[in-house]
Amino acid sequence: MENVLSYMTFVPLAGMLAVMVMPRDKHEVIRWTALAFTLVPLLLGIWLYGDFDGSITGMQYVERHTWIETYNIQYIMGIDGLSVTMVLLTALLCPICILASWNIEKGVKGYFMLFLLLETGMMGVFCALDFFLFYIFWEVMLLPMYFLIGIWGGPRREYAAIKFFLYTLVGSVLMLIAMLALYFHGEPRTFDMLVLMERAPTYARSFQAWAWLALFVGFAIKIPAFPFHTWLPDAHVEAPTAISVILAGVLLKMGTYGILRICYPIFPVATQQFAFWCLAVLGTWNIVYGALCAMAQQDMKKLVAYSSISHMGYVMLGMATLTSQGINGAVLQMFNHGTVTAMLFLIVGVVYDRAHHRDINGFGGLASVMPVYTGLMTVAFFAALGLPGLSAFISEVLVLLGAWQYNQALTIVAASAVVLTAGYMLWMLQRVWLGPVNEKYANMPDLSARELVTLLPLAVIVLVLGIHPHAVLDLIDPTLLALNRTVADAVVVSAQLLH
Amino acid sequence: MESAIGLNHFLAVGLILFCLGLFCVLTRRNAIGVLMGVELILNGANVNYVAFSKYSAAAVDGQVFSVFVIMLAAAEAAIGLALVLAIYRSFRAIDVSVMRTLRG
Amino acid sequence: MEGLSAEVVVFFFLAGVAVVGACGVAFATHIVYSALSLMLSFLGVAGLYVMLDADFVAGVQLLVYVGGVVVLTLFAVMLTQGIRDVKVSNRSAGRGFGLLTVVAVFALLWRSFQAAQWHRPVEYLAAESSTAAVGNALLGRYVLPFEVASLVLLAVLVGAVVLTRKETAESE
Amino acid sequence: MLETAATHEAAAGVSYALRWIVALPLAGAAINLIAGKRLQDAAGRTAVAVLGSAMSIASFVCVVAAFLRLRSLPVDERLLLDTVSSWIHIGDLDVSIALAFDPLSAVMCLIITGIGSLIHIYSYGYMDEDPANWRFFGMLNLFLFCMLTLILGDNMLVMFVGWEGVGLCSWGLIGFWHSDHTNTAAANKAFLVNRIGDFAFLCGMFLLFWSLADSGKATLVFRELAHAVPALEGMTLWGMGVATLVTLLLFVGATGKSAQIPLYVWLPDAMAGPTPVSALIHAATMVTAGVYMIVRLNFLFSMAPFTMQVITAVGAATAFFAATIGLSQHDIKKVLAYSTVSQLGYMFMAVGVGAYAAGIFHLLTHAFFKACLFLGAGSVIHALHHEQDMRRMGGLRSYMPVTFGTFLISALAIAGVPGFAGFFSKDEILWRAFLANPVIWAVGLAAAGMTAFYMFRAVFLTFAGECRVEGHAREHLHESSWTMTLPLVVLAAGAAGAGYLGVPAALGGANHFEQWLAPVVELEHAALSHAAGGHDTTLEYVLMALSVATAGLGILLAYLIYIRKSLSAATFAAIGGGVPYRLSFNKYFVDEFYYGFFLNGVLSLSRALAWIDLHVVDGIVNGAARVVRISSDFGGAIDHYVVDGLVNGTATVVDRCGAAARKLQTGGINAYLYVLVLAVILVLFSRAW
Repeated sequence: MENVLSYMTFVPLAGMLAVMVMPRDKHEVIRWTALAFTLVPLLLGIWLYGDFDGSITGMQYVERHTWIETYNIQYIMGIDGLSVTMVLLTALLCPICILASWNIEKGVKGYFMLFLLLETGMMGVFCALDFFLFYIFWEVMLLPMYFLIGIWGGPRREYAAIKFFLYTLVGSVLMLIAMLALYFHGEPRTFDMLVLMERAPTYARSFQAWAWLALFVGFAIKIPAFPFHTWLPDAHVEAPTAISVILAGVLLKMGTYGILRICYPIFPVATQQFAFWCLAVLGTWNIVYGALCAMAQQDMKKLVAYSSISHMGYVMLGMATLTSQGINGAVLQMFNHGTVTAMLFLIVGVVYDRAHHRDINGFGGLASVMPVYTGLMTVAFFAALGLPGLSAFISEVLVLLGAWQYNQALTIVAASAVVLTAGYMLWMLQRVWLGPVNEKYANMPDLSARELVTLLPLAVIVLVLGIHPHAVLDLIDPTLLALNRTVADAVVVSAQLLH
Repeated sequence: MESAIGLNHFLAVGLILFCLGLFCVLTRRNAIGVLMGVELILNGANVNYVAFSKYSAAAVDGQVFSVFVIMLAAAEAAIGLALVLAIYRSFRAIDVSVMRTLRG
Repeated sequence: MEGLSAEVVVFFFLAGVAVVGACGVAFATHIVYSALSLMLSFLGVAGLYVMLDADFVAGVQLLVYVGGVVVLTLFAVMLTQGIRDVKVSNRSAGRGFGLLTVVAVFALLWRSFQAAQWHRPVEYLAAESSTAAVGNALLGRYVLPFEVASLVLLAVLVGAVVLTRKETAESE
Repeated sequence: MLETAATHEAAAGVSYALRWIVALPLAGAAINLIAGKRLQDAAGRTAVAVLGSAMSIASFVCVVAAFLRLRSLPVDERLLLDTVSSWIHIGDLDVSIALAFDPLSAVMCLIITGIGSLIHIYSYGYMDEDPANWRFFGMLNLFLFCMLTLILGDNMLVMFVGWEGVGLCSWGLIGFWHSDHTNTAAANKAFLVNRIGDFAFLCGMFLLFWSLADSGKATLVFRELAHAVPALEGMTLWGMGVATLVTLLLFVGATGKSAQIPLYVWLPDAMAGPTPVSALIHAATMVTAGVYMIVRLNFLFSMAPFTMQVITAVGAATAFFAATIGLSQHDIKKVLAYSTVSQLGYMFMAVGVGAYAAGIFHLLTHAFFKACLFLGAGSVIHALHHEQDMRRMGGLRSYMPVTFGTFLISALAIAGVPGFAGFFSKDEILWRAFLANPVIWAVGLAAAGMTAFYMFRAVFLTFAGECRVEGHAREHLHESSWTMTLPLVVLAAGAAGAGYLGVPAALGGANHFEQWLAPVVELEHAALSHAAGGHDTTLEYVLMALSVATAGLGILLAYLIYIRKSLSAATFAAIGGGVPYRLSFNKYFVDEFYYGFFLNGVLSLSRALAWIDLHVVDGIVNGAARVVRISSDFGGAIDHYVVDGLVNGTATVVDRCGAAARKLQTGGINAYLYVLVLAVILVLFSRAW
């Protein structure tokens, strides 16, 4: 199983080819095929979870092949504690999203083909260790996303898709520039991230600063950090449910993942230089701003989208602290947010499927109508507002704990969001699920078995990780500690080099 | 021993086959006839290949190529004839002078 | 003449068969005759291959051409117009101009190969079967083209099926 | 080194399977919340009620067993421990899911599971008409689980799990009848106000943790904290002592949970929940969590005299103001709610002056009599078909004798009539308050007087006089079923007798209660006892007499107004132009102020930001897009007329040529082939010759 990462990445691609040769009107066959091909990475992921050695700080399952010899571009795949969580998250969410897409009726074949391609792109981004390869996967993932929003989206889908595409493209261009700068900056030229990391101490301060900022903007768009976040609500509102889940569950993580994977080890000095303003302050602002904006929304999906912005702020704040609690909390939050927000979007999707609108004030009393649904919704909502005992609490508390050591004032501002988050979550819960039953929806059917299957595993994970967070923390802790140390030591090392 | 039959003899046969095939292609109005001409041309070329293979140091390369050519010829024949059938269906004719439109 | 060796006799016989067959293809008035002549020509060529120590190619020639292509052609002929329909069978046009062109090509090429200085092999290859060598070459140096060829054939297979299937789909 | 070794030895404790205490209610909750609906549909509501109650009672049995085990240990080693598993271990932070059982937790657990079990039984009768019994009993069980986790938690983070968990249950139970928005709004209010407290609590915890980490003793385990906190001495942050800051932040957390000024506003609204919930959560247990937390961390709070003064002041102020509001309310549950706030103020007053044991003692007695009062009120409300306004009650004594009797006993207890439980605990607090500061004592005394008045106002309005019940409810007036009266009787017995657990020395008692708690709070207790300068029993008697007199005065006043009618309530209401009455009746307009100022403020801010986000931030993006589009239009124009002009020119030429060449395109295949062959010939000839 040395090539497990390649299998996980390219099995969905094979699935895409398989779907491609199928007749377009055999919807059931296409759906089941797509599901089967996303289940393979999930099973591999489960195996990987058992096999992965969390105590090693280096890369595991490394595959290394020459790809384009002339430019010294290699095919390098490998994961460490940082990426393994993301790989697992992707592997987990994709089959769930396939199930959530079951009722797509328009262009079924194209939809599932694009979706499978998307999974390949996402997996690749998290596994690639060659910068060029990383970039390729990054772009591969962008394209299907554009079509998935632009074709299967809501009424303003084209606007949203183009906005998403252009925004991300700007980020990609900046990333490309930084990547090429890195490539031409050392001899022998290479895109190998591991080599680039080793060279980190040799990069001059100003070079680090510029490259860091270029990469940061590229990644910040993806997170999305204020003020680059406005594509997110539009994209979420227009995207079909499953795509929202992927968007919030996996794609947003690519931003923070990129910063931790590339900016931190390759530009440690710049990281220390900019961490406060670009990550900590901006992250805190994200938390509070996102929460306040969420409170004012009337559209359920928009509310959840802003809550994503708010929750991703914790990730930024956590990693800026460079404390072991903060950075562990940040990565754990990436995972937890992936599961919790996925649940939230699926939950919104359930009512949207039935009522065909998402106006918060247009419902009421669903709790009396759909008890099972309401039970799972409660788990998701309380997880999102950070109730202790559920997964998100652990990560938020770790982030805030780490942040306190870093900067008390910021922490207090950030922590105040626990009140705001509870506010908008409960307010939405009250307006949609509680209160007198809206006669229009008095006969809404409760969750179908398929919907239950999409929500239940996530709910179980949310509960289990709340009680046993080390199921994830054990994987990531050593890697992140090493990363912390790299950044912390970098200033000392570069100072020594200057003398 | 120097054989009475040399390379040029075989090349001559190949050339004749080629020219007859070419003639066929140029003059036939029947699509199947055109295809048969093409087969002849390919045969002529094949004779050359195999002959060169025998009379050169390049060992069996020529033979291998001829195998590939035969393979392609077969493929071409299959597709070509299938096309002819398809065309016949829409035009009720296989006269190449009748097929003058690119739309079916 | 130092006497017609068996080799010469055989060569000219085989060459004659091939050329006569080819002439039949080119000049026959009925397309079925053309097809049958084609088979004759192929048989002659196959014999020439044997003379050239290319047993394998000869075998392939027999199997594919004689057994496959010609039969296919005959089928096509029958399917398209029926074997008894002689009227529109094998019309040719512009024979004179065609002949002129062909003669020009013939002259040109004849001149070329006569004038050419062929590199003679240092040692004349022993007349032994080269099938093993071809096999090695196909699965050795030429393995990639060989595999690609199989893909092409697959595509042809599928393509032919698609082209033919459409008929039934439409007519029903 | 020796010292740390000794610390560890002292903290070792006895291993004991405490997990069952929390696991049983959790199991009950899990079953009822997941499968309860089917269970109820299949086997009737009795099944779910029995399941819930059984789990609660089983938990109580476990607590009693643990209590007995604890008692069998020598005084200094009274600690049971159960480490369930590790939880979070990152860097300095090492937190386990661990439970600890010491004398303080023992008292709390006995209250929670004991009263909790009674209330489970009571609920069976009270909720007889509700279709969602499964949800009710599931939530009650879940609440027990969370509350026990809060109490048993061996470290602050586990405690915080319970701390917020009870908030969740409180939310779910206040909004139990969720089809009415008044209830859900009250639930949300409770959760949000609690969250504000939790926010401060979290910050306090962080500050404590990192301050200790600076001194190399990072821990959140209570037992270890006791030995670690002296390191905080002399540390400052933002010009304040770290100990002071930590305790202040934690105290803000406590005000949220225990409904003290300024975060008390949620508790009266929380009465929207079913009455058993009000009795269990909003009177006997959850709201006392703040007091418990402070007593649990008494070693820390004792380091911060300023915080202690703040706590005392807030406690006294809350006790007083809540009592004044209680004077004028018509809703029987609102009266009890403000009474709860007021009594919680007493408890804070106690812990504020360092009388931790007295605070817990009052917590205990209060749990009995307030639970009994609430359940009594619930019994009345149930009998009157959810009528809560005391103006439409009256004369129920003859219809509901058991309810009346138990209610009266509890009212006597809360009023501080000698012999009943409240007398001992309240007197202890007042005595200690007097030692600390006579002003605080005076405020407490006034509150005690008011308490006596409004409680007897409630008793007289509800049970005495003529019956003012209207409609068909009057015809069905009857005593409640035994499942409801049995808990009432048990609790009333507690309200009458619980005080004898802690009879002060001045009255010849041994104060068993204080001694029991001594291992937990001994440091401060010893110090204060000495500060009191021996036993000035005369002063104690005088104060006792005064407080009894005040209570008697309150009762007498209520009697005169509501039974004898020799005084008119209107007269009192008119005092000062009616301003005090209206202030009291409208709860000092605090809700309106909070609503208008904070809630509206945040909502306006959020709307403004959302507007900015949509129109400014996104506007810039769309504006940029428009600029690009306009410039591309401009470029497009150039393209069209200049660049494209050239291209079109070329195209025209090509087009003409094409038209000419078109004649060559006959469509005949032979023609093409001729061209092909001739071209080849041409090329070859040119090469050959």
